[in-house]
Amino acid sequence: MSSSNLQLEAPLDPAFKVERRTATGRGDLLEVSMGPQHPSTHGVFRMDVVLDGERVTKLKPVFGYLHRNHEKIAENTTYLGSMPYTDRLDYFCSLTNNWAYALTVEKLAGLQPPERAEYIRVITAEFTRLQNHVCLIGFLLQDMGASGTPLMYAFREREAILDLFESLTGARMMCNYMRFGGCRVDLPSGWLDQASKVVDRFPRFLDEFDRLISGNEILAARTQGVGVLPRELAVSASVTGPVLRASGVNYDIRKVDKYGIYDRFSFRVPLGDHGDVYDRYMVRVLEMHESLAILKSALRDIPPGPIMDPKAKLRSFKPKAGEAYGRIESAKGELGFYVISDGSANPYRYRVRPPSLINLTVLEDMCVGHTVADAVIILGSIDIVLGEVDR
Amino acid sequence: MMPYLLLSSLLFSAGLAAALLRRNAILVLVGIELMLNAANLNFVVFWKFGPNPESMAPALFVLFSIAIAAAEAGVGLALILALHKHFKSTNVDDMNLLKG
Amino acid sequence: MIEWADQIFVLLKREILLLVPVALQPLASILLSVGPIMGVFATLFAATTVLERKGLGRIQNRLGPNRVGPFGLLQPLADGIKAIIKEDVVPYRTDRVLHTLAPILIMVAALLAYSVLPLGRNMVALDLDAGVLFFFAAGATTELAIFMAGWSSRNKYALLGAMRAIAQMISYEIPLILSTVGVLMAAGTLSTTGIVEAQSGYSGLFPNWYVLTPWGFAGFFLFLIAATAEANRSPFDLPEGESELVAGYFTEYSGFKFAMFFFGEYLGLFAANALAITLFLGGWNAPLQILDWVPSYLWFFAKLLFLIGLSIWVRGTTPRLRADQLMNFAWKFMLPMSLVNILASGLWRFTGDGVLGWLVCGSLVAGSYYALGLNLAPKNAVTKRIYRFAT
Amino acid sequence: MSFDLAILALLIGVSAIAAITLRDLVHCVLCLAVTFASLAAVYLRLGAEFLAFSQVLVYVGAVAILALFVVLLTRTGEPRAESRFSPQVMIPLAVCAFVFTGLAAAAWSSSLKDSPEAVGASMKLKDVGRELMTSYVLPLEVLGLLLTAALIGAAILAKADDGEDDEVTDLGESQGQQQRPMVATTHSDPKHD
Amino acid sequence: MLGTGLIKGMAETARNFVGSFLEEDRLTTVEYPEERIPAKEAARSFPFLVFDGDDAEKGLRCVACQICEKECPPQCIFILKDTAKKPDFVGKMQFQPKVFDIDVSVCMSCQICVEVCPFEAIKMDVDFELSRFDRFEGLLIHKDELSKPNSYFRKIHPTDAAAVDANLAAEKAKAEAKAVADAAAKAKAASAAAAGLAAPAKPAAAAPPPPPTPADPILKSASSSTAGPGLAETGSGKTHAPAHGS
Repeated sequence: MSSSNLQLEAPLDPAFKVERRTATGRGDLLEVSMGPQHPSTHGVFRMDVVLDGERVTKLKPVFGYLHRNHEKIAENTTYLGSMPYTDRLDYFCSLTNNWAYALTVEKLAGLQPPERAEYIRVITAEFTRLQNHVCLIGFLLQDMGASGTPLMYAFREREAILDLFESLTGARMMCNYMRFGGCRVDLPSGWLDQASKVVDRFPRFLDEFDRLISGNEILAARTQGVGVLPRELAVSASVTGPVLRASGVNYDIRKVDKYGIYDRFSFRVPLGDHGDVYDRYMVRVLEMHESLAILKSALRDIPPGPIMDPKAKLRSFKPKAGEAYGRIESAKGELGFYVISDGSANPYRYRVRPPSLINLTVLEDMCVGHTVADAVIILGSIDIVLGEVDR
Repeated sequence: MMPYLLLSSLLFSAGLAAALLRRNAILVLVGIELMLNAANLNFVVFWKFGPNPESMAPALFVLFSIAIAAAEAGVGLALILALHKHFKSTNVDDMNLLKG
Repeated sequence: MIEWADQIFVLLKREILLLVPVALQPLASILLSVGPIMGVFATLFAATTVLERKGLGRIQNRLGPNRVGPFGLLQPLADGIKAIIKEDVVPYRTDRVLHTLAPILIMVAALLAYSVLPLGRNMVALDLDAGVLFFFAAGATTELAIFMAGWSSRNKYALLGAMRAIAQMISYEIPLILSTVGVLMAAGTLSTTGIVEAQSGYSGLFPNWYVLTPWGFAGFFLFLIAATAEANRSPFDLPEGESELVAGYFTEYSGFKFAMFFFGEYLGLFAANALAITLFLGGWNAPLQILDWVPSYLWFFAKLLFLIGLSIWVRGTTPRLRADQLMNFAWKFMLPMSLVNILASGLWRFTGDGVLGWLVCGSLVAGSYYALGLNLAPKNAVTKRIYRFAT
Repeated sequence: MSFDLAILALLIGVSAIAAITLRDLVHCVLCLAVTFASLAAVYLRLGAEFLAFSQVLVYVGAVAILALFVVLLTRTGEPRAESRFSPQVMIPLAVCAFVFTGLAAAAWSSSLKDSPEAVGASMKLKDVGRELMTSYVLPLEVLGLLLTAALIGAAILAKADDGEDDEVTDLGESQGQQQRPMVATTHSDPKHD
Repeated sequence: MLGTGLIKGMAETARNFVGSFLEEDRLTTVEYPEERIPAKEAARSFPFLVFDGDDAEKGLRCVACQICEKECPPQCIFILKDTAKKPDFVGKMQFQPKVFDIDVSVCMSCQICVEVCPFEAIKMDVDFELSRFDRFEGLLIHKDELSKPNSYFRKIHPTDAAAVDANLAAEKAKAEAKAVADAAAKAKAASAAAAGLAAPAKPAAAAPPPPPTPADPILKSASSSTAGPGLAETGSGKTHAPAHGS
């Protein structure tokens, strides 16, 4: 990734130094270990926080409780065998994980998915983004203590999308759908109509959510100016995804790499100017609107045809020796896979670039100086999934 | 009225004992509060058993006393906090410097 | 007949008392007052838990509990049995005496308040000259109970929760008491029955309730907000905010003690709502003169259910405030607002309840509401944010 | 002396003694709250309703809570062992005993000793209010002023050190300071010291 | 003004409260044990083994080739080959599994075994209610429990099953045709060769063993009852036409 990919409005300040807010060292400090069993750490994640009263003076993220050795397992199974494991990285977005991995291996093996498969990939990926953002917003508001209402509305919409996934791939979350050189099965009959119906109905939910919460004074008070991530820090910590864009950096891999067929769709990339929790929330809401636009045109334009590259084969798949890095814009940021092949049936080296983990590295910088309650929503606004952080 | 007066004497002496014996500033304050309460009790008792129970003056005295005690406790505890910040202790024996 | 239906419980008590030997009559009288109060409000508590869960469920587009009994109506019974038979886990280092005393004290304090609440015409357990003051004095002791619970648990979350709870309760006690001052001035008494009687009668179509005056209207909402904060209900539920502090001061409680906390909390809520009814909503009085024939206690409970429903509705809608915002709201909005309200109620006395009174007091209250809202605004109100889009 | 008064007196005596002798400061303050509440009950018994409720509201609801807060905020590790029965202690104790006997003797010799209880007398709230607003209006105003002053003073005192050791320290440097164990919650186990 | 957002939000929750009684699509909850969402056709839970006919032992399509065992990412399949062979649906002698275990506590329902199986022998079930009292032995599912008839497969995945049946039928037809041709060629060769010398070898090598006859009626009935008429046509037509050739 060259830095020219980043589209900044103004050049980064070379003299920028990460300035850590510090709290006063006065009074008794309280060390609280939040997690691994804590209602709002989104899984088995631990934050060792040092509190001065309610203010966070120090925060140490501790992860690894969900480490499942994904990368080493992948090096010891066939290429196809790690496809279902990628489902379990970010278990909200199994389809985009599939895509990122398939993209990498296709690069390695020189496969080209047919056009229909590319369309299916875009459609499923955008649906995945929708349901991920919907859930994230629900969780974020749940962390703010909204006693479940936004979360339940979010899950109501997610249900419709998961139904689509189930009728296409057979599973609601662990889809295991994409294959090197295409997709596993073709769309069942009537699927496109059903999908269009979901897309048409979705704005109703967005409006409802907007009325319910976007104008809420408490939400504004809780999120505006909280957990500001400066642009320079975001870039130098290689934060990606909505978190980066909320800080005002125009960097969306769908635009930068134009992988798949994203260059055929016209969509906009929302950017925030403040980089606080509210911006991260709003950028996601606006991204959902853009995703809907992509979905609409993709569902309209999808051509008939085969869904697998005829060169692709399932069994005894051995790409020629070489290396490849494939990346996509997943709902959480840049999801990359780096695979080295030595010509055998197993990858020689396999590595995931998980957006959740890398976005999590700036957690302390965002949290210090804020209260515990803020730390919880800042963590929520980063959008982490522990399956991906710990791998 | 004798039991009441004995009770208030007991309260007063207990408060005095706390103020004199305990070395913790908070407990000294607790003792002072006890003594104040003993005085309040006396006011009420003398109003009830005194020659003119129709007068509201004792009640008002007690009322004022309660209010002032609240103020006193607030300021006293704030003082203790400030001292604790400085001396890192609430033991009155440690506060042996005139200069802060 | 109407008279008889209205006074049936009073007459019943008198009849039963006559059967008891004279020496035991005071004791029997106490029992006959306390027993029904505890029974009725325990039942109301049970009903409210179902109502709340079903109401919240419907607000969230869920069904709510519907497994135990018809429509899930026996759910509280199941919950109660579960709470009783559950193991009472007491952490090793707790201060056992205080740990056990705290839930009892919280219940006692909540129940004490009921002794001065008039549940119907002539239906008050203890008609004190300073009834309102008694109510607040009883309420003040819950703070002690909460402190005992939080401190004796030896748990950092519990301690933080207790500290938050106490700070919150002390801060909101001031507007809570000040918002009643207008009513006390207008009624000229602190006796709860006296206040209700001052609101009986009708002027034209409308009843003489204090809520139907500008200062009473503002006072009613100030009281409700402060009472919500006192009862630690959403959006002021941060002492037990589960996303931050697990369960706040009752983190280390389980089984029956936990149920007692729960019970005590709801009793506090009912008591505060009942006082709001007494002070502002005309107590047992019927809203329309032609509905006067309905027994008074039915009106009281109808109003109580209405307020409970309101608090469930609010709970289903709002996120939670942060601790410092909560304090800001108390000191920068609630306190000045209630002071202005006292002034308005004083002016009302001189301007009378004609057009002039409405104009003067109404504009005073509305103006200060607007101004104080603006005062909170620079930090808290939604600043209309513009989002840029990159294409 | 009736039965209920005996119970109240016992409660007040025991809790007052406990409040000044217990080791754990939190227990002391909680016992103090019990004393205050029982005193309120005594006021109630004497027909001073208003005073009783004010007592509970102010002492139990505010002063005791405030004291508890301060206890928590000023905890610095294990409470130091106080030698309670050294010879040095005997002098203050004697002073207290002397004061008690003096007070008791004074009460005993009072001319009002056998005066009857004014049965009907009770503090009507209306009368209290009228007195407050007429003959005692000046003290009331002064009291208001005093309370305001106390409020401001307490706030300033509690924040007093702010300007001085409020140095903005980098987190890396201040680590040594921060590794101080959390003291507000570490509880000294009474059994072990 | 302060509070407008809150009031808007409360109006929204009130709308949802009322809407949950009036609008069907708001309530997504399904009261599970009594009310079930019909399984989607593509739905999958855990693998099972398909057998033709009504004899699980005889009709089992699995030939113990162990590809699925090798490809299974979490390695939850355990296969032990039987030494004896048995004829498969085209009549070729094949191995069969002596032991075929799937540990469903390990299985992650990825469907890779289904995809790699060249014999259409393993398919995904839709039954998800697998709770057992023993979580180790109980969740290790053995061959007899795993084997389910083709009719069941048709019931749960009709489209898939139709395609599979068509495939198999085509393959079988091809095999039959080949066998007939082979037999003819063999006969010709045999008649051309000396009559007495090769006589004992002939029946074993040339004559294909009879196909699993009991399968046919079941196949017919299942296909005509559960699947649509088109399916029945393809199923019965293609499966049976050459079946009795020998």
